[in-house]
Amino acid sequence: MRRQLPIFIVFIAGIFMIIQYFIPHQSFEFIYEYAMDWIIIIGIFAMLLGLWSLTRASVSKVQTKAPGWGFSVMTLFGLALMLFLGFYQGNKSIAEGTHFMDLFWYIYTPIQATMFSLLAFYIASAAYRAFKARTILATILLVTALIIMLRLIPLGPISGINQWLASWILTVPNMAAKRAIWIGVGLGATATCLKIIFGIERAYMGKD
Amino acid sequence: MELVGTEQCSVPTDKKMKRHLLCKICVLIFLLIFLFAIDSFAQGTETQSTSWFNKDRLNVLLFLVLFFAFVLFFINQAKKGKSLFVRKIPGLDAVEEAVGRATEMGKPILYISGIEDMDNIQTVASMIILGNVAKMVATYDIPLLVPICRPFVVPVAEESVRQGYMSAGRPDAYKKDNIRYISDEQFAYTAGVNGIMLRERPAANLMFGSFYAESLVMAETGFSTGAIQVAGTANIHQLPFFVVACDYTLIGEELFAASAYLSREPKLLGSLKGSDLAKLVIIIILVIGVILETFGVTRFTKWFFVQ
Amino acid sequence: MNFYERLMQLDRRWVYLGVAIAVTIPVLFPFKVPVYVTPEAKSVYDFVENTKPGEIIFLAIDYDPNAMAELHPMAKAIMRQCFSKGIKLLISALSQNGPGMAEQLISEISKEYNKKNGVDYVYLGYKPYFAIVMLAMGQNFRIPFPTDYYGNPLDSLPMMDGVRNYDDVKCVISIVAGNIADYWINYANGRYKVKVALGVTGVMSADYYPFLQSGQIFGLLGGLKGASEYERLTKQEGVATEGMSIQTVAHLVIIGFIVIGNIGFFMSKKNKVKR
Amino acid sequence: MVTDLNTALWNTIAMFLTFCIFSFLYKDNPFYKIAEHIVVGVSAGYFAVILYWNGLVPKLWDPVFKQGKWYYLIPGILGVMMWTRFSKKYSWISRLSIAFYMGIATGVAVPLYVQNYVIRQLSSTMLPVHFQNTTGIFNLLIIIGVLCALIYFFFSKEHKGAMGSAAKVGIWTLMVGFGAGFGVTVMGRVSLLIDRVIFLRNYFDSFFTWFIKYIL
Repeated sequence: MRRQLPIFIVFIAGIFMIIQYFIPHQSFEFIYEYAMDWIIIIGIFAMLLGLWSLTRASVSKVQTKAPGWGFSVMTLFGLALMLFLGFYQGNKSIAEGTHFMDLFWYIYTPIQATMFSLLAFYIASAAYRAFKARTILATILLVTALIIMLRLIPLGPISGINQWLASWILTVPNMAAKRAIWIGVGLGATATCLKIIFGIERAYMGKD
Repeated sequence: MELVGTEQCSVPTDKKMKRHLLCKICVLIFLLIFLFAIDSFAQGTETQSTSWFNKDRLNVLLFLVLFFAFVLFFINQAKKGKSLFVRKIPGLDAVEEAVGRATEMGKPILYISGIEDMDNIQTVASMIILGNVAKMVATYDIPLLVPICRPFVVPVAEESVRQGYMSAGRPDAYKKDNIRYISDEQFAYTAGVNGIMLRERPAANLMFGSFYAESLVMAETGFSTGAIQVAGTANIHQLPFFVVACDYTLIGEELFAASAYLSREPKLLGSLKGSDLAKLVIIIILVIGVILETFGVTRFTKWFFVQ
Repeated sequence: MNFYERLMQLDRRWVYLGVAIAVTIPVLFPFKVPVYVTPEAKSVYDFVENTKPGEIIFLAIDYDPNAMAELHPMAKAIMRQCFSKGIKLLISALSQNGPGMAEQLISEISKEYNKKNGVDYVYLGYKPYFAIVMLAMGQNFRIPFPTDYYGNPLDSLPMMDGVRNYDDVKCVISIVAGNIADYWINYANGRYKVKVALGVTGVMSADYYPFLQSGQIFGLLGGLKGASEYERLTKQEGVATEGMSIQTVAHLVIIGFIVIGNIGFFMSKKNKVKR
Repeated sequence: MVTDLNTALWNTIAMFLTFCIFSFLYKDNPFYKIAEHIVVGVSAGYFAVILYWNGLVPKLWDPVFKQGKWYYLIPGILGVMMWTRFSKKYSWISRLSIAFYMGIATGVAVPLYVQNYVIRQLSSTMLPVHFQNTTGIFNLLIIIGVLCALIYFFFSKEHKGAMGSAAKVGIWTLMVGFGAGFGVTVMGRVSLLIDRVIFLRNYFDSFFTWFIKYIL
């Protein structure tokens, strides 16, 4: 039962949700919305597993005095502080202007935004390293990227031509590439789903 | 159950039968409650339709039935022992190479499964690949680090890795602590992963799943540590960055083909064959559609239009 | 290692330094670069220019604060153009974290032109499930939005007098990050035949050219570049124009590094052949 | 920007953390580690709190206790069953919740993938081909590109002969797509950096104004 029941549930739930797509009847619409809520609710409860995993890893680092354990204390402190601030005033804790939101705006946001902005540097270093005309494929990659990037630079009379070329690349070969990838992804993803629903692929569920 | 493993049957058969019956009854009761709930509570929905079939979606249904048939047919063929050819996919051969190199160097392997939850099929595919990688890694005593972005992925990753180790006959080598939740937030997660790359110095970074802007941050940091990097995603907007910054990249569908390729299990290879046949059908339909469209017949194209 | 080989294998930190300088200097010492105006931006501008005073344009502010850097300048430029021409605006914000930001933007720009809520513009605000909202607005704006953002019933607002659905607005201009754009095309344009123009982030812009070609949208502004083109057209030089000068320098630097890398690559290959 | 001491202090912290992250570009260092570990803790806490108030309360608590939708207890119970993973003995129970989740998720995905990724792309590629103007010729190029790239994705045939050449054209098309994708993205990424640099400029701007006004 421990092994069969989950496989059975996946099958029933999966087939049911596929069928639901073709039936516009209001009760099926209702099932769809209800089922989406299931996923959300189960996902929320899983948060505790995540927090536990994070806490356990950090605490064990501190306990064993592993190198850099002091930093793990900061993680634990940040986590505990956020949880405390987020709950101690009930549902008013997350309103604008609370300490909870202060931490969000002045600690979390700047770090997040700066991490994101590192991409400007990385995109340059990746381009420098990889865009060398070593092979045909690399050359194609290099030339198209250059044409598209030059779009932004005022080139005087050439601007118009480059602009046209760039938009041709975007609308013709780029479009073709995307569509082909999408079709392939659609088939691959559908096949993967089918394998899950029919229980052909089941290792993710464990089996003892 | 067809997968290789160390399955034990300790429960006597008649007891098992009873359990089966019990479970079926449970499901039945559950479904009854479910249907009852639908009947009495379906009033609050946005649409108030009472029709039982959406004709606009007939095309999807037909395609789906065809695709089901293809996949199941080839899986059956494979079960019968027909050998199936699969072309080389360099990105997937590189996974084995990467594991080999990490073993030689005695360094860990880092497996990143993207930043989306289990309801994204790429994450599902990634978990399946993770199981296969775990199986490869298990025989050598090197750690497999799996930092995770979504809490719900944690239990699934744990089961996949454990299953992989068990299939390789090394359940003792499985370490739960190596599968760590980091943060739901994209860039907090990225910061954490960067930390792992720099401090634990994995010899191989495997990135399979649904990635967004963090792809390049991770790939560049990984490059700077000198790790061999194999990536795969179906998110088109991130593919250019993986192609540029990683040693090997699985493009789109190749990600979904990975589990069949790595495990070489006939049944999974059968599904690959099925999806190839579907592609052939698509190509034929496309050519027909283009010809008809060229001669001004638009009904065929219109029939494929889905709302 | 000879000079060319070294050129090919610069430490990545030199590249970082290059980018840092390229971005910092124009921020500290601003200058202007000329902007090439694309036809897809011009057609949005022309459409608004040809709209008569008193007519209504539907402006959808469908992005979150994290896309502000790219999309705010666009929204500002379009609002300024409309207000200065006396065109009325019907504004919605269908992105979950966007409505507060949109409200700030609207009150800022409307103050500049001394425009009144309910008379010169109406801010509808946010409702979840944007696809359903768009479809419902095809019937009547009052179905998803019985009241405006501030809680006034739509019927009590003079501007909304006789304005029922998309038929009563000249076009929909959606400034958007994310897949909401697809729904404007498929639902608002596809089903209700209202004209749609999009302002999207730079990354998204490539995906929407086909819709331009097929005529499903009549204009497209892409990222900061699109915003700066629009600022240029409306002769109000703002953040985007400043940003574009930085963009230009940064792009030049990146292209420069690519060229350096290739020179190194070819020259060292040549040298090897000689030897 | 600096209006009161409180905001000034917070902005200083934000500025400090911004530099901490930038310092990573040079190399890994204690400052980066500080920022990294703080943000991991803070963001995990933030998400837990937000999931509780904006997820659990409106999705589970309110329907069950305020709107009387008792049937929302079922996913609630399944959610609690996830917690059996803390125990070795009962952890198999959590598999039932995982099964429901996976079943629903994959079931919902199947028709959507077929619709959006396969059929919709297929129908929009069925374009008329003619030689009267550029559009017709471009249509032909798009169709050839799609066909060749699809052939590249064939797994069960060796890429040899005609198929090999088609697959080659296919991978070229893909590469053009990737190059274009790369080029288009640069602008967005630079915008992000500009945003941070402007933040720092404004910070130091107001800092020096304040410094001159009160200290000198």
